[in-house]
Amino acid sequence: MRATPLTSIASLAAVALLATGCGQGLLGGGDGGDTAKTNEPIVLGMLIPQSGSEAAIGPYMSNAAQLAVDEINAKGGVLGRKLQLKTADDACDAQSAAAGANKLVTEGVDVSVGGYCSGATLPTLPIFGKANIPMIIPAANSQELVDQKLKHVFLINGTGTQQAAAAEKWMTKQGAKSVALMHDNTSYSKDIALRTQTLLDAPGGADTALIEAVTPKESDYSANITNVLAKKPDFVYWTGYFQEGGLIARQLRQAGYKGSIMVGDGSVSPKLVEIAGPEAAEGVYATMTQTPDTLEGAEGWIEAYKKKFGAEPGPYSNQAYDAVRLAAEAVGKAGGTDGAKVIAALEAIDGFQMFSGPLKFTPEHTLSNGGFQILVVKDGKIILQDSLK
Amino acid sequence: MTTLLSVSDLRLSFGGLLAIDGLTFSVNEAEVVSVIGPNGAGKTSAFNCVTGFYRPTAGQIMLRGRSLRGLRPSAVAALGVARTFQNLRLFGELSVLDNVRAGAHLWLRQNVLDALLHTPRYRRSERECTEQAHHWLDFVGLRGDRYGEARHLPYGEQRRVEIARALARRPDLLLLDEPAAGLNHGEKTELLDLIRRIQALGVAIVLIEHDMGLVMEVSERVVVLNFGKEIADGRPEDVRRDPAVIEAYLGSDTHA
Amino acid sequence: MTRVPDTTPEGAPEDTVRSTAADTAESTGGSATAGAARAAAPDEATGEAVNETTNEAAGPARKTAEVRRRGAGRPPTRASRLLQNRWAGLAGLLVALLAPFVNATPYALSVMTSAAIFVMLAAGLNIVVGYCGLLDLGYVAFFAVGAYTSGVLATRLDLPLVATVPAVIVVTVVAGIVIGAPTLRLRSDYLAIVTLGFGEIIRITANNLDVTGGPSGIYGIPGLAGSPVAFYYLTVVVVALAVLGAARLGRSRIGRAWRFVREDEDAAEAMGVHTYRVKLAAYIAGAVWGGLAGVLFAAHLSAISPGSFTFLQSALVLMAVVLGGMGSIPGVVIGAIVISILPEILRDLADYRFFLFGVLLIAVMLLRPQGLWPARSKEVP
Amino acid sequence: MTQLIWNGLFVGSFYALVALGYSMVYGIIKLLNFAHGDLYMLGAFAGFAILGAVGGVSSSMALPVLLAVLVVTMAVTGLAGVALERIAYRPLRRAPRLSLLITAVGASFALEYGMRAAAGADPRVYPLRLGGSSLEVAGARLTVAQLVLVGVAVVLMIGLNLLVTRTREGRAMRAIALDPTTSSLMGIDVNAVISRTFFIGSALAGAAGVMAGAYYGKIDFLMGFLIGLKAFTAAVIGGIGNIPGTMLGGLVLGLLESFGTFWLGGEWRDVFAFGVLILFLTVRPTGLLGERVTERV
Repeated sequence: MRATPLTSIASLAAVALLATGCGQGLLGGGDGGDTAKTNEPIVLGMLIPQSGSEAAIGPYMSNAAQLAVDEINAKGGVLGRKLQLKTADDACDAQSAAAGANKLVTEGVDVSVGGYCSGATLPTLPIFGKANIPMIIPAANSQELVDQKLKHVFLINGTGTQQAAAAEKWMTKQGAKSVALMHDNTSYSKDIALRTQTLLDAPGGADTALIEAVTPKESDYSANITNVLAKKPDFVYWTGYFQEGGLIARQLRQAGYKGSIMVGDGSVSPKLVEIAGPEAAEGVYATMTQTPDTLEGAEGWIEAYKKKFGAEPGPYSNQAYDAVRLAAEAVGKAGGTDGAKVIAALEAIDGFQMFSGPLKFTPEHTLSNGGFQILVVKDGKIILQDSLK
Repeated sequence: MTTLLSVSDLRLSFGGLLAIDGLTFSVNEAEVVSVIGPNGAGKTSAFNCVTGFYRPTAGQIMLRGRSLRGLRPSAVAALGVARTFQNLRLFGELSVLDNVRAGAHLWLRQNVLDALLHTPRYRRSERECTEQAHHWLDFVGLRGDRYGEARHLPYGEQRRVEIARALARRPDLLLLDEPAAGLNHGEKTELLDLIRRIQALGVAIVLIEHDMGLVMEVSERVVVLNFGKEIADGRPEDVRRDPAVIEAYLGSDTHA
Repeated sequence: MTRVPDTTPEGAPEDTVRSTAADTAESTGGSATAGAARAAAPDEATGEAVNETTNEAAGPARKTAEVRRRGAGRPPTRASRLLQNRWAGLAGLLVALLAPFVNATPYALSVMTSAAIFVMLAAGLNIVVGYCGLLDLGYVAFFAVGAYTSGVLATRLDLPLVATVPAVIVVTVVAGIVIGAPTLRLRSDYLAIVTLGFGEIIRITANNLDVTGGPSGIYGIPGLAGSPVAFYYLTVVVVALAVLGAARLGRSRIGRAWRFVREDEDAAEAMGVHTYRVKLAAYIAGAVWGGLAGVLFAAHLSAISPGSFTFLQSALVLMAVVLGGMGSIPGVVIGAIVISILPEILRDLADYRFFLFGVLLIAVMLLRPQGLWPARSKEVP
Repeated sequence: MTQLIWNGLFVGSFYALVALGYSMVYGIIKLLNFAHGDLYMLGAFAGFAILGAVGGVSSSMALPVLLAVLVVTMAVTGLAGVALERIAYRPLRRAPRLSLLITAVGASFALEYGMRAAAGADPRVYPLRLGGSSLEVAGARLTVAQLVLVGVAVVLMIGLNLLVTRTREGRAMRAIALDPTTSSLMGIDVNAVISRTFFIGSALAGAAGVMAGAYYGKIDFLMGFLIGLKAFTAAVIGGIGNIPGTMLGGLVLGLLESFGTFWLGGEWRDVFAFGVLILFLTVRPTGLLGERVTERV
């Protein structure tokens, strides 16, 4: 009887150890180095939320990345080698992310093309860094990611500053006087809101009436909306995601709000229109990098995506797609998967065509041009309103 | 004979209901005093007042000249009062020994660092604690398994453990709440002997008991309560003859 | 405090007194083997001094007392003594120390380090829930307080992480008092919700304040050891000491007092246990354990954010304690390992990962309702 | 001001509906049913599936159709609750109380991620929505849909209260809550009563799920988690196990959130709500309507 628990520890430990492979102990051969992998596929690793509160986002990104991988492989791959995508769940949680990143490192990933939640992406930076793996981060874009000036970290999402600038420009152009900023208290969303506030509070133009934080994943935002409406704004800018964005747009209209509504790039999804309902969504503006819808020559992309996955692409689908393409480009230019060479190739890239426009990294490794435009919901479709050129 | 415990004009009310209405009695060192009365007379409430579980509405409770009113039960215990409960309150899922070790809580000399580092002092005090526990279990004559869980002992044995636990506290005053309830004849005889042996240790005992035979046998004095009021206080043979007591209580009791 | 009697009360039957004295004499002298066994394994079950082998030499009076003492109890077998917690503990430690020789990939090390930290959390919560019976649904608050305290101090003041440990201990003790003092008088259900509330308050506050880095948290926290392997070993040693410490507390005066409170607060009070202080002590001990685990966590991940300190985390730690067996140190360690490693083992199932995790939890509990390795109150004489 | 109160009451009535199941289950078997919020989620998805099966409905028929869906969904989630109790809770009734917590969390994971596997991680949108016109009452803007939903919630709660206080069934439930052993000695079929309690509690959660789906429109597999937490909180505020207290607790929590948002802003709302709750419980440790438990010494 007493032996049962003992055996259970032993077997559990054994399972835990064996589950991750053998011959990789301290006395074993180590990770084998980078020798002669010329015929093996180039492995791209992608950390995305597949469980937890942000689980809805993961598939948008992994699907689009897979689409890019398949397209490139169909054209013969890179340097004669195929691409292979490995995803890992970060659950938008630091600890899961660290485990996931280490798993990808262990599995021999050559370039990381994931990263969605800033809080979960931060702890993965040193993990990939130590393994000399370049990171092309498609979605997470908080300033902290580049503050450490790590050589291997590249952001290809527009930054909060760029998005805020676009938002401010459009609101001023629309003659807004009093703006309510709503965010969901995550780093991404709060960052855009605060940066927009800074721009608005500069002399002239519109002013910030209030900043209102909501709790994500709830259904009823009437209390927040009451706060917003009490300040009688003529422009409401929501910087969070579409789940809440749709509800907020709907509940704003239900509460009798007549002014303009604008949403950030995390809210640009057909689901936004669905959740808000066609009437409430009509006329909602969005700040967004160029999307397949608005980019010439990319009409086929959405079709291809839909055909493959039976669903519309969502937030960060295009960035994830671009991250894979960019990784392939850089590996091709570098002539191999050596980390330092790929990083150098990424830094040297100039004019690579992405959804957000031609790419050139700033010294900080962010986009030199966010390429933000203004979209609008018209007849239930999200279309280009103003390219802000 | 010096007075150990003196309770004067104790009153306790729950809402509007007077549970104790002016109770006065005292207990001398090493004396056995019984508190008797019909069910609901306020006996256990009085115990709870003395031991700090209830806050009396009025009155004084002094132990060796020190007021016990307003003290929490553990503070009362620290002053040398131990008790048992009417419905056994053993730590059922702990071993019998651990139950009795609880009595050692107040005098055990060890601190957290001793425990973390297993200092000689820790070992010594643990050893002493265990020896004391065995000693008191021997003293109350426990026959059952003392290493197993307390709840697995037969009822009578659990009663003994509870008394051993209280004794391990090394009290000056021991309050026993119906210790004979549910015991068979033989066990009652042993209890009688046990009470006498406890008294011989110099411990004063206050006993709540329905078994008049036991009460008359061991008590030096008897206090009678009825409806929260004290109706008699005196030597057993005097109380037995008190007309008020006979009417209120003994008159209806076949033991009398 | 008038007097705390300290001598064997007079008038006790003579033979009992004598036998007690004999016990003392023999067990202090002890047989060589018994003494050695005690010295070799300091974390033995109860600090039990009465050793059965020493009784052989006793006179007839002692013999009868011994028979009476043992009573209906089954004499312990050699096997059951061999499998006492200390051996299991050593075996577990050995497995933990040898594991990197089997697999030292970054992934395995990361998972095992996380598991070890989780073990420490569970050992801390076990003090509160397992020993003292206080249902705490916000335990992760202390974890967060520890992680943030060390993280903020280390990054803002450029301190090495070790130097923040005293501050972490002070802050978590204060947090334990602040959270515990007003709430420990509450009944268990209310205590549960209040602790849950405090857990949420701490997380939201960390999310809203600037000093804690807001929603993205703190990054660039220095590590405690150079390589992941070194850090893993450091973690294992610290966690092993923490587990041993929790076990020793559990077997001491205060540990027994915790269990008395858990079993019956009134009876404990009547025995002179100041239940409120004892509960607060459990709370503070749990807080310190959680806080120190937080330091390891911060060092392990180098970046912390409010997302790591959600209610779900509290629930998971609680699950580790209950799954293993409340109040049982080996149980809690196993429970923590299962809860932290199982999702990693199931990682490749992707979409079905947490579904299966849930189903397995139910299945395990149905098979072993008392926990994987329940606490036992039966003492080994 | 009236708007704040109305907002709080409306949200609070959802909390109350979900909290009732929590409270009943807790009252009767002392189980923190972590999976309860997921029954709310299950209800929302069941309603979604039924509406999808029914096909297009004209908006004039929306209300009667939704009511019919509500009733069917209540039956479905009620049965799911019964099944949950049978599989995950009943076998453990004699185990330590917290063992049930494990199976409850396990069931919660299984329901959430089972639904994720079945319906995907993407949020779904109800095909039929309660929109409707809004009207001004005493300075507060409210919609007809809101009034209807609050009406339904009130009817359900009154019905439940009548059931518990006036019927044999209710007496049996209260008896088991007080003392299951004695109740079974008195001839009460404890298992059957517990099953029915789960049925009723789960059905109410399912009803709340459908109502949330029809009103807010968006449903997803994790939607039950937060509301489960809040329902638990509401149940405790009200005095857990106490039905009118629980209803009151839900409304109070809704009001606390509404006013907390107004006074301190959305980011401090939960801090405010929990802070008030903690202060309140330290002053009145038995909840709003909970009985003062006299010490039994």
